[in-house]
Amino acid sequence: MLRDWLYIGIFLLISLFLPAAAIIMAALLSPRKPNAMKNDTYECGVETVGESRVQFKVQYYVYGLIFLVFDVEAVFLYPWAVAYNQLALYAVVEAVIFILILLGGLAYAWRKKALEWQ
Amino acid sequence: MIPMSWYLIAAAALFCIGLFGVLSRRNAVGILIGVELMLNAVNINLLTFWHYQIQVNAEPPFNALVFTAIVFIVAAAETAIGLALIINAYRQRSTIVANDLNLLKG
Amino acid sequence: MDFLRDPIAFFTQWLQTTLLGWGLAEPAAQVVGFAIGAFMAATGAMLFVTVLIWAERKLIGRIQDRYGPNRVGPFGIFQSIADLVKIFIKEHIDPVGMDWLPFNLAPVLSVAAVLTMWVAIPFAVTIYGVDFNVGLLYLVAVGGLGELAIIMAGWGSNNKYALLGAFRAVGMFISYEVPMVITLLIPVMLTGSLSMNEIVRQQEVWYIVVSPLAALIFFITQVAEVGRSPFDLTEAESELVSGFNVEYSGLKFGMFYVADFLHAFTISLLFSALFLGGWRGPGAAEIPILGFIYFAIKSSLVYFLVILMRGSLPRFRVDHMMDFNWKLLTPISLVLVILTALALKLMAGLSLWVQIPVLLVLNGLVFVLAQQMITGFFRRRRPREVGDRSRPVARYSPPQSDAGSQG
Amino acid sequence: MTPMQITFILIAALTLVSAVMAVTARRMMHAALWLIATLMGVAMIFATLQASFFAVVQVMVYVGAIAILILFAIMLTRRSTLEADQASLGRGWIINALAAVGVFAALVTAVWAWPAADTALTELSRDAEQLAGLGQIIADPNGYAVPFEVSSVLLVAVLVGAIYLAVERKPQHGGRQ
Repeated sequence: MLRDWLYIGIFLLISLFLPAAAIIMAALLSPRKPNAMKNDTYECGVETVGESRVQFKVQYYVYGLIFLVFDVEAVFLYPWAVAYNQLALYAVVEAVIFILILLGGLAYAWRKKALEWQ
Repeated sequence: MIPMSWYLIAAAALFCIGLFGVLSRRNAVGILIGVELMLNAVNINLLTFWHYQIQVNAEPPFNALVFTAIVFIVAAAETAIGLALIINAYRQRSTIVANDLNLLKG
Repeated sequence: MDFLRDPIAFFTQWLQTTLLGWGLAEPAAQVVGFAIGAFMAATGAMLFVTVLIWAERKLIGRIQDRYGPNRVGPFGIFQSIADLVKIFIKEHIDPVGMDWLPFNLAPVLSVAAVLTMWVAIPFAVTIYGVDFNVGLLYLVAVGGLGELAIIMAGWGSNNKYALLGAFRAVGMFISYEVPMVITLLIPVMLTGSLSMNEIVRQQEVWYIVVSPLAALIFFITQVAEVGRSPFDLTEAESELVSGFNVEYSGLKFGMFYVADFLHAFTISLLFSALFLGGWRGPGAAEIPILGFIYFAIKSSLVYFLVILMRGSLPRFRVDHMMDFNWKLLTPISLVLVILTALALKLMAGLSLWVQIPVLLVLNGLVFVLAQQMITGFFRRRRPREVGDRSRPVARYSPPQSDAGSQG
Repeated sequence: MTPMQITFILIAALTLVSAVMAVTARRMMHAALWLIATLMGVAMIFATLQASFFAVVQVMVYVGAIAILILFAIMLTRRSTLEADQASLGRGWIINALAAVGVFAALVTAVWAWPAADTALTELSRDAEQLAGLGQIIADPNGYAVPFEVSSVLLVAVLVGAIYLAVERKPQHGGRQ
């Protein structure tokens, strides 16, 4: 158990190290002649207009919200799915009710046109 | 191996950092971040005691796992509603500095 | 002979004995051995990308009636290596007002998020990184870290287009994660475990046969997770110039490229492990290297399909893409999980030859339902033409009167 | 000091330092990114406790969903965040810090006063986590079936409430006010 996590930690460190090392090496090898024109932010060839960190529409938040709710629900269905073969029918029916409540939430979001990209 | 007290102290420290954030942040999103930290500290404690329970009693205590799961669900709910409130308040008052949101103050 | 049957195990054995011979303690020798293996696997994976890029360019070239790369080496096979050298010595430009840490961490993280997935994929009966009891969820969770890299890139660049592209990309990725997480319940239900090795081991019948619709939904969501065409809105050149990575140059840009191609191949690995029986095949359990070859062939076929899709399908419009996910894939996958769970439980004692046809019929029913939903959707949404038919330029759909206005 | 303990100290240090940064960073975006680092650290702490399922769920739900949602919300409320940049902490922050330290001291004394807190946590067997058992108990009416059904209702209620709050309602009959 702990060994699995140790291995994953090692793998994570290596997979962080490799691209970082490659980038650092490339940065050492590559030329470096910055000038103001080159470093300016790209905006289709024209001068940058206004604040670049712009305001966003609320639709992103709504998708994120629905995603969060479904993700949390689905994650806690996984132990149920693992135990599936040992469960009786009523336990399966309970999970089905669980999913149906979720579908109700989706239907509400659909009716309120929250799923619409505006 | 690692003594249990280390986990408990780390969790306490995380909790207090979160508490500090909740008390002194001016930005409402910052306050929510503090709450998240506090909830995480609680989860560390729950899982530490779960581990301890397995070690002491042979049978696995599912209560701790279920409680952790419920903390996750509550955290998700709290974030979603909290941020929705913040967005709504921002739209109406165009500020999310907590002290300025004093409509209900007499 | 032993070496031919299972080169990895042979190599591990040899490494162990060598390390123990140097006077390392047993656990330390194992850890060092694993680290060396991991290092080689990760390097190999990153270099493998050059082959992937070449293969994809060649295939896309053929699809579009071109030759593809054909100058450097036979069949242009060294083209990617030439590109690699070129990108390696290009200048790194730091845009004005960038946020140093997120900007530089993003390319590293995006590669790492894909590479770390490889540790939990079983390549053959003895060739795997870690046999992990929550392997499947681990893969989903780590795959999600790529979104973080994208946000960091978009934020760090201090560029409107990068930020817009990043948020559009993340909005899409998180949306398509929902049906993916839901459909993955079906293989877990059939196996009764979250371990990838266990899932492969238990697939006496490939899960694509048991639940073809789940396989289809998983495939679509995975293609979306990679951001391949038809889901390549994140880098829509005409709208967002190139998405979250506009401001990157040199190898930092190259790393996003590597992550993209490696991810595309990793989803093929995942798909063939979860639905095509992984390394299973005649004789694979005894001779691991044979299993590895089966797995490679299956994954290459899936990867070929991904490229074929990229070459033949046009790009989704952003609202259609979201509608497709939230109004079709998500409800369909929920219904599919409900039906599969109930049907399997009701047929608990019966033999496989009864269960599979029934499941297939259920899958077919859900598929027909999905098709009805699509046709219904397009019937409601038919745009009304303005002006006469000889100039079908101006089309618009009236905002309110959706129903009944089929001009 | 065993290697295990050193690893734990490193992980805890990473977690706590990024937590401090998360509550003090001036820019909200930075605070959120530090929050993500903290959450990853907490996932690693779960891993050292051998709660694999929750370590993975932490990455999936907290980092993959909750943190992303916070980032979205920060982008949506950009202008106000810019104003709040000047002073991220309120006036009485020293008092608050003292209060937090006081609570911490109280908690630490409580931990130290408890003799069992010194128990060393050993490595568990591979199947100690028993996901299947967890799955059975959350579907068992005598176990936790009701809390889980209620939690599903709670989440749907959250969905409804948050959509009601967040979605912009079109002004009716010629606008508001």
